[in-house]
Amino acid sequence: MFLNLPYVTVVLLTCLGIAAILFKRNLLKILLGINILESAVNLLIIAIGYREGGVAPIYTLAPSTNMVLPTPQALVLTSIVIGVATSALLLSFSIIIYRKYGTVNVNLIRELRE
Amino acid sequence: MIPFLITTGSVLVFYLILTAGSGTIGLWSLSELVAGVCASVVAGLLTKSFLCHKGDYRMLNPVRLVLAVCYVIGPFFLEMTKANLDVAYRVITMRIRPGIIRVQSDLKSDLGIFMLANSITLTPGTITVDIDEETHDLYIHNINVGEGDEVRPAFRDHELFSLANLPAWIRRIAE
Amino acid sequence: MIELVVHVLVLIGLIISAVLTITFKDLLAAALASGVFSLLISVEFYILQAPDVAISQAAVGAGLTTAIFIIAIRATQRFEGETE
Amino acid sequence: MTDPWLALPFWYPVVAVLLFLALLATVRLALGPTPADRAVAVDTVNTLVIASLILLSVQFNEMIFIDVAIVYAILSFVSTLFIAKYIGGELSG
Amino acid sequence: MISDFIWANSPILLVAIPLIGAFICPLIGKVSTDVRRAWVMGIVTLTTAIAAIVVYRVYTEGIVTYVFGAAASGMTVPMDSGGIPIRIIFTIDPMGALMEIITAVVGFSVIFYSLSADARRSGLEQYYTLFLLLIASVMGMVSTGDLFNFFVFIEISSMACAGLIAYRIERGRAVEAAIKYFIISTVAAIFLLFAIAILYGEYNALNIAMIASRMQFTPLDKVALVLIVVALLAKCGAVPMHFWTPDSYGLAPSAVTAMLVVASQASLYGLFRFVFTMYNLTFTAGMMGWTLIIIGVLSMVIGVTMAIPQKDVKRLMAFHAVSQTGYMLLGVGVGLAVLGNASLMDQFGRMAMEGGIFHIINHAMYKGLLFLTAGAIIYRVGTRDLNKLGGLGHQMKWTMVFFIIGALAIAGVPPLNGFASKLMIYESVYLFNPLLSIIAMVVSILTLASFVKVFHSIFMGPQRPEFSEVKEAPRPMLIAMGILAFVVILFGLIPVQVVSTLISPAAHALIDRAGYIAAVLGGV
Amino acid sequence: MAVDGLVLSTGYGLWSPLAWIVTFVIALIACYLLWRLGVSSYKPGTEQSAPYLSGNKADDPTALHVPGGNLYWGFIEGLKWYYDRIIPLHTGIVTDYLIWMFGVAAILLVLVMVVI
Amino acid sequence: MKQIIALITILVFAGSLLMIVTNFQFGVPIKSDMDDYFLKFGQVQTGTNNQCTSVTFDFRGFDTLGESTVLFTAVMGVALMFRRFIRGEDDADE
Amino acid sequence: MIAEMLIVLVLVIGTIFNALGVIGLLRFPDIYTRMHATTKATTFGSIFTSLAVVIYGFWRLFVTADSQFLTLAIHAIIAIFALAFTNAVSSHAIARAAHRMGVRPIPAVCDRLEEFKP
Amino acid sequence: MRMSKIVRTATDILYPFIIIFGFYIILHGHLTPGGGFQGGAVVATGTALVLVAYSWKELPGLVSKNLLWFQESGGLLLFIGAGLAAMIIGFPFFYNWLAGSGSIFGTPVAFGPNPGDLNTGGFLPIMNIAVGVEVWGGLVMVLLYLLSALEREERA
Repeated sequence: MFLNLPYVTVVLLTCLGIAAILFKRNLLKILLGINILESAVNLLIIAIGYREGGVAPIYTLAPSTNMVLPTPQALVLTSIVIGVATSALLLSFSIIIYRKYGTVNVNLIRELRE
Repeated sequence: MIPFLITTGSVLVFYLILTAGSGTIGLWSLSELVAGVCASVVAGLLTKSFLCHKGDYRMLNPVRLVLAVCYVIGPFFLEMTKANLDVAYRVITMRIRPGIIRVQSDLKSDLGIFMLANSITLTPGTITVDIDEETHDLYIHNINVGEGDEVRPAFRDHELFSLANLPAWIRRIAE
Repeated sequence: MIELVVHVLVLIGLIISAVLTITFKDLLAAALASGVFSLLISVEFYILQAPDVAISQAAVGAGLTTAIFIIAIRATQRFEGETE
Repeated sequence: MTDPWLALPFWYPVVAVLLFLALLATVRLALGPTPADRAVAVDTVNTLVIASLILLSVQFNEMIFIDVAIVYAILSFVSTLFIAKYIGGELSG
Repeated sequence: MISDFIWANSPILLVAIPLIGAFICPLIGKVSTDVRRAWVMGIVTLTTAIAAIVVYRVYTEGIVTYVFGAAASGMTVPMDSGGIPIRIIFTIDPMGALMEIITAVVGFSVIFYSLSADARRSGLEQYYTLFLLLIASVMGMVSTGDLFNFFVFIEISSMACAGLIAYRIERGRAVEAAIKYFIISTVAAIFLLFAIAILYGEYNALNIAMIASRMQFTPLDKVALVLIVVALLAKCGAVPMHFWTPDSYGLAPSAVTAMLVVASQASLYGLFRFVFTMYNLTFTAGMMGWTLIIIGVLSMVIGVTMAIPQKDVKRLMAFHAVSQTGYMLLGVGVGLAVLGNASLMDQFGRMAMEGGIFHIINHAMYKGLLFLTAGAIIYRVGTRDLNKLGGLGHQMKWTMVFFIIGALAIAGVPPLNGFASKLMIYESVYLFNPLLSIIAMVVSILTLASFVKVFHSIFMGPQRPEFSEVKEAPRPMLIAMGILAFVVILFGLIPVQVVSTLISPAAHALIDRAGYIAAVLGGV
Repeated sequence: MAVDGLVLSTGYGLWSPLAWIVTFVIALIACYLLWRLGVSSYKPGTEQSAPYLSGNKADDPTALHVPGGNLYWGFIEGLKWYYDRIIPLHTGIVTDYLIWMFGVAAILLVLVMVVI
Repeated sequence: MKQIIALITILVFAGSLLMIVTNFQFGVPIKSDMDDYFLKFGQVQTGTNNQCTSVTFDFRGFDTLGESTVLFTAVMGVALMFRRFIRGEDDADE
Repeated sequence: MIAEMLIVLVLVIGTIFNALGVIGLLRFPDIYTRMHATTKATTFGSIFTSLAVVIYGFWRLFVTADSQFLTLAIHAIIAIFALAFTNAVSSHAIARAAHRMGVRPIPAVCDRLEEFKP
Repeated sequence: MRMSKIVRTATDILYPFIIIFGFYIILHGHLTPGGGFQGGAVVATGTALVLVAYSWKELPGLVSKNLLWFQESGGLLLFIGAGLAAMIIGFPFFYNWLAGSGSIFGTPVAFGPNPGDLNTGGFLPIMNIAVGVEVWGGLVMVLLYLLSALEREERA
C-alpha cells in the first residue's frame, strides 16, 4: 500500500547524511550529518517492523493479532539515547576545540599529522 | 510549608485530571490515587519555590478561579475570535499600518501582568514585544495603528480591547 | 489512498528539512531545520505505530538536542565560514 | 475495527491539509531573512504538527497516543525559548 | 553456597561488578581520595578474580551460556518458543575467554599503574569511572552473543575511550585526537547499526547463533558483511582507516593507551566472531580472507615505515600497534582464506589462525608494557621528543630493563613471546604464499630497527645535565610493568603450553561454527 | 620426554626455548670465563678510562649523543619517493579520514557485489 | 579529487542500499517469529500492557542497562571536559 | 448526526484559520506582522481542530459510556491549554528577542520601544 | 541573564505541571506509551525550562550538582540492583521476579487504555523509575555543564 517509500527515504537520507559528513568542513555540521544518518537508520529499523494495517503493540483494546513488531521499537529507543549521548559528548568536545584552536573548521584542526 | 501544600495540591489535581476514568473509586483506582499522592509530594518538594514564588496566595480563592475559567471561555474567547477575523481580513487585503506603541497598565501583580500580556498577544492586532520590569509598561506591536495615534506617548490598557474590558476582568481575577 | 498522501507529505518534509539542515550556512538556522527534521521523523514514527519512539524522539530532538546545540553554537561560532 | 466512526472520512483529509500547510511553512524556514523569522516558522510547524498529531490519535483509535502531542507541545516551548534567548543575545553564563 | 552463587553467575558478575564500581565511584570520591583508590583497586581485583573463574569454567565445561532474565540461566531456548532464543544470551567460548584474560591482566596492571601516575591531577573521579566503564564494556563486548548488545557495548567503549583520550584537555591536541577518534567510531557504530538492521529485517533475530543458523547468503547479507567488516576494521585501526590510532594513542595518558590497545583488540575479536561464526563458509570466505590479508599486509608495511621517521615516542609506538594489528589480520585472514579446504586447513590454516590469535594476546601484553614504560619516562622526564631525550639509562635502570623486554618482544626476538607467535605466522603463511611471509619478516626487522632507535635515543648516551635530577619511576608503576613483563617472558618460555591450553581451543572455537550454534540452540 | 612439551613445532621448523636457554647460559659462562682472563690493572678515574681519539681532546660527552631524529636519516632519504607519497596522506583532517573509510567500504561493496 | 571520490562513494552506497528497497517489502516483515512470541506471551509473563516496554525492560533489559550506562558515560565525559582544575596542575609534558 | 456536523464544521473552521496563518506567514513583510498571523491564526485554528477531538470524545462517551473517551477528551483539553499557553509566551519571547537583536519593524509608523532602549 | 518577566511567570506556573506530567509518563510506562527514558527526558526538559528562563546561577537551591550526581548514580544502582536482587533469590540476572507474584507490582494486568492497573508489571515500574531518575539527572547535568562552559567563556 505505502509502496516502499520509507525505504527510499532511508536511502536518500543516508546519502544526505554521508554528503554532510564528507563535504562539510564544520564540526557542528558534521555532527548534524551524523544525526541525520542515525535518524535514517532508526527509520529503517522502525520501517522493518511495520505491519500493514497493524496497531501499536499496546493492549489498549481487545487483543489484536495484527500488531507491529515490538523489538524494533526497543532497539530504536536504545539507539536514540545513544544518539543524544553522542551529540552531547561531541558538542562538548567541539566547545573545547574552539576554546583551544579558535575555530571549528576541520581543515584548521590539524596539529596532529604525519 | 504553605507553598509546598499549595504546589502539591494543585499538582495532585492535575495528576488526577490526567488519569481520570481509570477505575472504580470515583473515577480513579486505588493504585492511581496512591501513586498520584506520592508523585505529587515529590513534585511539590522539588518545585515549591516556583509556583508560589512571591508568597501571594490570592489565587486560592475559589471565586477567582471560577472567574478565571469564565474569563477564558467568555470575553477572552470572544476577543480571540474577533482577532482572528481581523487577521484574516489583513492577510487577505494586506492593509496594515504597523507600529510599536507603549501601553500603561495599573496592574501590579506578576500574574496580572502576565495574563494581560498573553491576552494582548492573542487578541486583536497586538503582540507584546517587551515589558518594563519596574513600571509594568508594555511595549506592543500593533498591526494597525490608528491615524494620529503614532504621536501619542502612551495608551491605557483598556483602549486596546473593543468588545470587553479585559483589564478589568484581569484585575478582578488577579489583583 | 489518503493515508498514502499523509505519509508522502511527511516523507517529503523529511527530505526537505534534511536538505535545509545541510545547506544552511547559518548554523542557527541549521539547528532549527534539524529540529523540524526530528519533529517530522517523530511524526513518521507515530504514523508507523511506534508511539514510544515518537515520544522519545520528540523529547530528545525537540527539547534537548536543540538546546544543547544552541548552547554549543553560542560557545563556538555561528556561521559556518566560507574559507577552507 | 468495525467501529463506524472510524470510517468517517474527515480526520485524514484535515491531517493532510495541516501537514501540507506545515510544508508551506518550511518555505519561510528556508527563505526567512533573520533567524527570528525562522524561529516563527518553526513555531508554526510545531503548532500545525501538534494539531495533526491530536487528530491522528483519533484516527488510529488509540486514545493514549495524544500524550505524544502534549509532550511535544511542552517541549517545543523549551527549544523555542532557547532560540529566543540566543538570538536576543541573553544566553550567557 | 556463596561459591555456587559466584560460579553460576560468573559471566554476568564479570560485567556487573565493574559497572557497579563505576556507578558508585563518583559518589565515593566525595568521601576521600584514599577510599576511592581502595574502592577502584578492590573492584579491579574482584573483576580479575571473576575473570579467572569464568576462564576456568570455559576451559573445563566448554562454551558457557548465560541467559538474562530467563527462569534458569541455562535455558537458552524457552519451551514454548519453537526453538528460537528470545533473550539476550552471553555466550563465552574459549576465544572470548582468551580476550577476557587479556582484559583482566592489562586492566589490573594499568589501574595499578595509574593510581600512582595520575595522583596529582583533577577530574580523577570521572577518570576512574570511565576506566571502570571501559573495562566493563570490553568484557561485555567479548562475552556477548547478541548483535545489538555488542553494538551497545561498543558505543560505551568508544565513549569511555574518547573521554579518556581527552583527559588532559589543557592540551588542545588531546581533544583533537579524541574528537577524531570519536567521530570515526561513531560513524563505524552507525555502520554496525545499519548491518544489524539489515540482518534483523531478514532473519528476525539478533542472536549471533540464531542468525548463523538461518544465514542464507542473500545479497543483503553481503552488504551487511561489508558494513560490519569496515566498521570493525576502522575500530581496530587497520590501515586505510588507521589515522586515528597514532593521534589517540599518542595523546592519551599512557595507562589509557594500554587499555585502548585492548579495546581495539576487542573490536578485532568482534570482527573475527562475525566473520567466522556468522558468515563462516560462504562464497565470500575466500574473498574476505584475501581482503583481510591485503589489509593486514598494508597495515604491517605502512605502520612500520611510518613509525621509523617519528620523533614522538608514543606516536612511534602507536604506529607499531598498527603494524602489529596487521600480523593478526594476516594470520587469521590466511585461516579464513583456506577455510573451505580441509587439507590446506590442516596443513597450515589452523596454524596461521593460532599464530594470529596468539599474537593478539602477546601484542596486548608487550604493547601495554611498552606504553607503560613510555609513560614512566614521560612522567619522570616531562618530554616525549626523541631528539631531546637521552642518557636515561643511568637513572631509570628498571624502566630500561622493562623497555628492553618489551622492545625485543615486539621485534620478535627469542625467547620472548613475540617470537613464538611470529614464528607460527611466518611458517604457516610461507606455505600459503611465500611473498607474504617474506614481507612479514622484513617488517619484523624494521620493527627491531626502529626500536633500536628508540632505545638509543632514550637510554643510551652520556648522562644529560638537564636530566640529572631524574629518579627511577615510582614503585607501583614498576610493579605494574613487572606484571606485564612477567607475562611476556612466561609466554615466551612456555609457548607450547600456552598454545595448547589457551590458543588452540580459541582457534578451534572460531572455526567450529556448529558447536557455537549448538551451544545456544541446543544440538542442531 | 619432558622436553617435548616445550618444543613449538610448526611442521617445518621448530622453536625450543629450553635449547635456547641452554645456549644462552653457555654463552654467559663463556663470557664470564673470558672476563676472568682479563688483567685487573684498570683504574677508573685516570686517563685509562678516557677515550683515545688519536691524541686529540675528547668532545663534550653530551654533544656526542646522536638525537633520535637523526638516526635513520639515510634510510628515510633513500626511501624518499615512498615517504613523499605516504606522509601527505596523514593530513590530519578528519573528513579525509572519513573519506578513506567510506572509500574502503565502497570498494568492498563493489567487490562483493560485482566480482562474486 | 577528494570531492569526486566522495561523490562516487555516495553513489555506490546509494546503489547498495537500494537493495534494501528491492528486497524488503514495506508492511510485510519477512519473518516475525521472535516478535510473535513477544506479542503472544509478553503480557502474561511480564504483566504489562505495553509490549514495547516489556521488550525494552524485560526481554532485552540488559540492553537498557547498557543504554543507561551510555548516558552515564556521556555525562562523565562532559563532566571531565568542563571540570575545574586544581592549582598547580600544569602539564609537565611537552 | 448533529455531532458529525458539528465536528466537520469545527474542523473546517480550524483548517481555514490555520491556512490563513500560514499564508500570512508567507505574505507579510516583516517579522512582527508575520507573528501576528502565526500566533493568532494558527493557535486559534489548532484549538478548533482539537476542539473537534474534544467534541468527538464527549459525544462518544455519551454514546458508549466507555471511559477511554473521557481520557481522550481530557487529554485533548490539556493539549489545547498547553498549546495556547506556550504559543503566546513563545511568540512574546521571539518578538522580544528579535527586537533586542536589532530587527526593526520595517514599514512601521512609530517605534516607542526604540526610544525606551536606544 | 534572565528572560523577561512574562516568560518567568509562565515558567513558574508551568514547571510543576511539566514535572508531574513527566512523572505520569514514567509511572504509566508499562501501560501507555512512555517509560523511563521518555518521562525522564520530559522532566529534564522541564528543568531546562527553568534553566533558560532564569539564569542558572540564581536558581533557589533547586539544581544542586550533588543532588544530580546522587540521582544519576542512584538511579543506575537501583536499576542494576533490581537485576541483582533476582540473582540473590536464586534466579538469573534480570529475571522478572516480581511479575505475577501477587505482591507489590505483581498482579496480572487487564486490557484497557488507561486502566489504572499501576500495580502490575513486575519490576518494570521500578526500572522505569530508576531510568527516569537517572535520565533526569544526566540530561540536566549535561545542560548545566555546558552552561557553565559558557560562563567560563565569558570570563576568559
